[in-house]
Amino acid sequence: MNFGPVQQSIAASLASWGVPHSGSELAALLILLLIPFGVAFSIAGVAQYFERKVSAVVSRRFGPSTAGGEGILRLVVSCAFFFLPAATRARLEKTVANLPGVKQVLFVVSYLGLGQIVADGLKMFLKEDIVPRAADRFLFRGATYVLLLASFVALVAMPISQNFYLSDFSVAALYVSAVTSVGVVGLLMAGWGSNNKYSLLGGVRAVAQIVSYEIPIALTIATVAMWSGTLSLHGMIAAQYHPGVLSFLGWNLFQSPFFLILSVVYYTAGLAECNRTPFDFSESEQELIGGVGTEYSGLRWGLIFIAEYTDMILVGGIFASLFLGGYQSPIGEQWIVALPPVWEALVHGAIFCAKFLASIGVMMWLRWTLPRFRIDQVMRMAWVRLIPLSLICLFLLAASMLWFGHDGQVAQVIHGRFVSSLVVRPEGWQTASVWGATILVVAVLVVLAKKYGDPKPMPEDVRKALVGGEG
Amino acid sequence: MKNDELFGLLQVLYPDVSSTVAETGEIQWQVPTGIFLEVARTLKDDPRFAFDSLMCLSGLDLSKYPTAVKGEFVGELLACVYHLHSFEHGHEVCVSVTVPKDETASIPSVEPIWLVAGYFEREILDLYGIAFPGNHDPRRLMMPEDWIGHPLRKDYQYPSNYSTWELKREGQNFTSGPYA
Amino acid sequence: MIEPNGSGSTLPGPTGPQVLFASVDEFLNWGRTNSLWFLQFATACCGIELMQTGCSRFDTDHLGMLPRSSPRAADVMIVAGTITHKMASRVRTLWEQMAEPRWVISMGSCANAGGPFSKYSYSVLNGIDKLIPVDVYVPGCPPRPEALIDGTEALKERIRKYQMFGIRDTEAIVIE
Amino acid sequence: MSHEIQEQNDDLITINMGPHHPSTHGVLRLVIQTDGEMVKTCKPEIGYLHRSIEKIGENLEWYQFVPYTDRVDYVCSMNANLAYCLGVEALLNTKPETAVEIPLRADCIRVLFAELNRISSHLVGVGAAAMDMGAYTPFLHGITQREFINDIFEKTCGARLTYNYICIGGVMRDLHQGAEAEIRAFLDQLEPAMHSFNALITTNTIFRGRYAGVAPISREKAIAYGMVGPNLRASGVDWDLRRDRPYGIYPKLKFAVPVGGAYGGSKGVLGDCYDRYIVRLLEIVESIKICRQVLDMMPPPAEQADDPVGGYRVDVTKKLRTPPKGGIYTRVENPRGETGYYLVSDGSKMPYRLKIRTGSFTSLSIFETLVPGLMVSDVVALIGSLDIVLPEVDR
Repeated sequence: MNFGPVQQSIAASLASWGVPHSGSELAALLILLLIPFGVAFSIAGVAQYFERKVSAVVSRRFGPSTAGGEGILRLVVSCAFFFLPAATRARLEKTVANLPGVKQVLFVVSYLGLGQIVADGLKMFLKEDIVPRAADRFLFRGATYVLLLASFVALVAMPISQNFYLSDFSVAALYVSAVTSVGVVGLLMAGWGSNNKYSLLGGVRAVAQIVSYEIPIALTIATVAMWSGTLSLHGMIAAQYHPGVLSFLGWNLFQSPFFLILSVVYYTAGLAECNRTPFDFSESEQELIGGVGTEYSGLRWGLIFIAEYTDMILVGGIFASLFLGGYQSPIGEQWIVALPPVWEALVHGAIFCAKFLASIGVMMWLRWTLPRFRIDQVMRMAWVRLIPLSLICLFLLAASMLWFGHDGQVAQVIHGRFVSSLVVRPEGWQTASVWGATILVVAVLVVLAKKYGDPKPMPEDVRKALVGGEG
Repeated sequence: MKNDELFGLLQVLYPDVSSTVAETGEIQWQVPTGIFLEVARTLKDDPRFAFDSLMCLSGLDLSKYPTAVKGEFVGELLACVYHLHSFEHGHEVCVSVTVPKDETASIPSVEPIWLVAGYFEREILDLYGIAFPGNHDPRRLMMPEDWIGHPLRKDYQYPSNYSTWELKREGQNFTSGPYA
Repeated sequence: MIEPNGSGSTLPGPTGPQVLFASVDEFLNWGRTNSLWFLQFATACCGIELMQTGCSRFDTDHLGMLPRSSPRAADVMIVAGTITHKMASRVRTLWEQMAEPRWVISMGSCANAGGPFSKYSYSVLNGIDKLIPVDVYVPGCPPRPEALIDGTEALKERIRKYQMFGIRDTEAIVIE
Repeated sequence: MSHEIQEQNDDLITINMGPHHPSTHGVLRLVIQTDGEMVKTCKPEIGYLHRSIEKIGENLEWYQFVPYTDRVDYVCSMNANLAYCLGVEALLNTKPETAVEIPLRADCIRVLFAELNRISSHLVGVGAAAMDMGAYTPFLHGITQREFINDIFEKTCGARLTYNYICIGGVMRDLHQGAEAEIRAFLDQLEPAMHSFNALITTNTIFRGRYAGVAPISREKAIAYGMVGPNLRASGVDWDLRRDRPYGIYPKLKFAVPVGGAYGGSKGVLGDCYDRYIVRLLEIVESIKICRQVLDMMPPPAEQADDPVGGYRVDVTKKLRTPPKGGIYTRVENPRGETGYYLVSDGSKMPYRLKIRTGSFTSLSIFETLVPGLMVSDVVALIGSLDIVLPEVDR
């Protein structure tokens, strides 16, 4: 079993500690599995807290800021000194809390409200798990497992770093989009299973939305695969390698203007994929009370949300690998590649996490400012705007690749990874002309839209009264 | 157009319409229920009146209302007071229809004429017990479906319990006002 | 009538406080008090005050209290506003749909005992304690946001003594 | 389960946007029959907050009823107080010996606080409309501005929501120290705040897409269904009681009346949800102008008078014991439209009949004909744009 050099090095170190050979490889794999799932699970929990902080900052108020570390401190003290009577344990806890170092840490943790993560999870864990009598028991319970399955199984294909990864399929990108569509079944099961009209409406809306937004995602992945020649995420990232200090110039985002448009298309479709505002129908509070999660209580409801946040991690990760050079650092790549495997894994992993956390942050920022679409506008947006746009970009990119000319299927080894890609050799003036043509066309479109776009614009005095100088 | 000129015009069309003036100077046109529907139709459609907006329709239980003579009441009567307003001419008028206070109390519904009347009439049906044949949805509006009695009548006795819970709190005497 | 063991759950529970689970209960209750999600059952004027308590100035979010609109995901039900006879059955069904350990805060004198409408009104229910067990009464018409947050503090005091398998204290707390 | 819909069509889902629903602004219940997303029939059920305020009115004396008017419309209770007090004063003024004369300063304070309360009421209405569309932040910014107004009212009247400040014959007590400066400071910072609010949500294409062209109400239908206030003006009817039936010191004030005009861009239709939303925002701008004019023309408090602003006047309570007999209908421009009081007095110290006609009640009557054909999310948009407050509907 070879799951990448890091797994081999862990297995080797385990073997040196006397673990039999076959066992050490399996153990290494388990350790390897724990890390991404542990990270994903905790990131989902932190994301819930982070979301409330972003909402608070946007609306000028304090987010959660009372829950702190005293709960955990109380548990540690009372479990460590369970033999002492309660009164002395309380006094002991107070003295520990007032120790010089601990006092400041506790204050900062409580001021930031970091205990909220633990408190929410704990409370949800202890709530009564209601399965309504009229609900379809199997569907109701199964929905959460299907949802979690869909998002966590797709984590396997995440290209975390060059040496440390769970798997490097040759069709990783296709695998991810295929597996996330299993989540749709989970939403429908939750919608239909809880025998509640609101969740049924929410479930059916979410299914219609996700199914129709998977097409732009698949088209974008196909375009990037065409450009970099492989469907494997590691291959795509390797194809974006660019020597020198300004290594971000190698990223797909800057390779061609059509990639710029496609990145916007992919990010919007990704928002719709994980039901985030302005497309959040599975949990639209105002219209359908709780959407799909109306009848769920306690941790089952929490699991649905963890599945949603893991979807956000997925969309962020794939977006980073397709357009932002995956785990490659923007400033110089050679010194990281030269590091020993474990250190390289850590640095690249950190860069990858930074990228998808940034994309999650933007998703949360959008959630608290934008209103929600109506379901028919969402459908029109998918079928009338995003899919044609991604098709046009695919076609134009293919045309520009043919025009650039390529020297056939070249087998390359980029930092130790076999990449067979269609290496495109555009001359300087060719890329400049493609960029220039696109910018020209877009400028013309903007001018036309401004002149003829809105036949009945809002009267000027009303606009001035409403928006004043800031308009 | 002054109120009495308007009343003159209406008098010409419908002779048995009368007008009373209260101490507060409010001029009320009394219209018998028989011809009320056509009067309402002309008030709305006739260009000289053009009352296109029904401002307010209120029920009134006249059984305890004192007449000019001291100490004696008008008698068991219910009334509906229509306040009409015309956007075109800008004048307002108050029309009232009186009905005996028993099960047969009913006034023809003016919902086809002023569409807002539907909800006003349902409220008066619920709180006063005047039926409005012609209303598109003659159900109780305010009270629960299985409520007994019409609460806004002067002689309404408060119920002591409703469905499962007992209404009076211990040590509280439930009065329904000085008139009950 | 099942013999109430106080914790509201039908588990056959012992009668005295549980020493064995004491320290675990303390930790679990810390979790519950810091993440008290309330079901916004807003009907009348107190509903607007409950909404203003949740907004930027008297921020309930910094106490960890999130407004929830589905009874399944709520811990405490804040009944804010007048409950009429027509509305009473909804209060009962929503309370029954909430997941166990649940609590009730009766906000405003209309919910406490009918408020200004208790004497001459024929349609107002005098107090929701005729329908559901109430834990905290917050007086005021409408009570100030600080009074409501004081009510939640009193409820937290009770939650800290909550034992999963022990006696549950159902005696009402009145905020002066 | 209460009365069901008569014809139980099997392929339609009957949804209860029931008494407890996050976006029905209180306890309105809509029994909707939908075919998937399209709504086929809608029957509003009200009465879940019917607190029998009119019966209580018949059992209280004239001046005792003022606190109940706060609870009729608690989002703008200052205007509700003003409507009732003007009604009773009009009743007293019908006969010379019971006429009531209100000091000019009290009249100015009344109009000032009524306009401030109109601003805070529209802030809630506009914010809740944006929140129903999923935009959570504008609502909080609106409520932050409303909190400033709550502070001003609290310093003068002592309460945040139900003020019981305007009484028959004037106002309870004079403004608190430094009130004028505080109100001017608030008005100065409100304009940029509203500009940023509108930049955030009003001109947002998603929000316009959700609101423009949805559920338009034509001019005739608005008048036939008795729509009043911003809902009527959004349909193009230029009718504002403050200008056309002036009361208080409104004749001395100069202000424009915003009227709907299909502001929703290409999809905009006259009288649609977006017009109602924009008319409310423009009314906030007008109210700011009115407040400034009133602050300029407010006379200084008369030192020697025992009660400068007409509170606790013994002569008024004496006159209220024997008011003239008969009925009177007075109308006042409330943020939610025209609030009419039909007061019938039988000469005793208690009103014989007290009918309250409110703006929300009639704007609900248009639901049954307007909603069929909309989508479920549009019904939520319609409720938000009509700015319905349930105790006004149920009284």
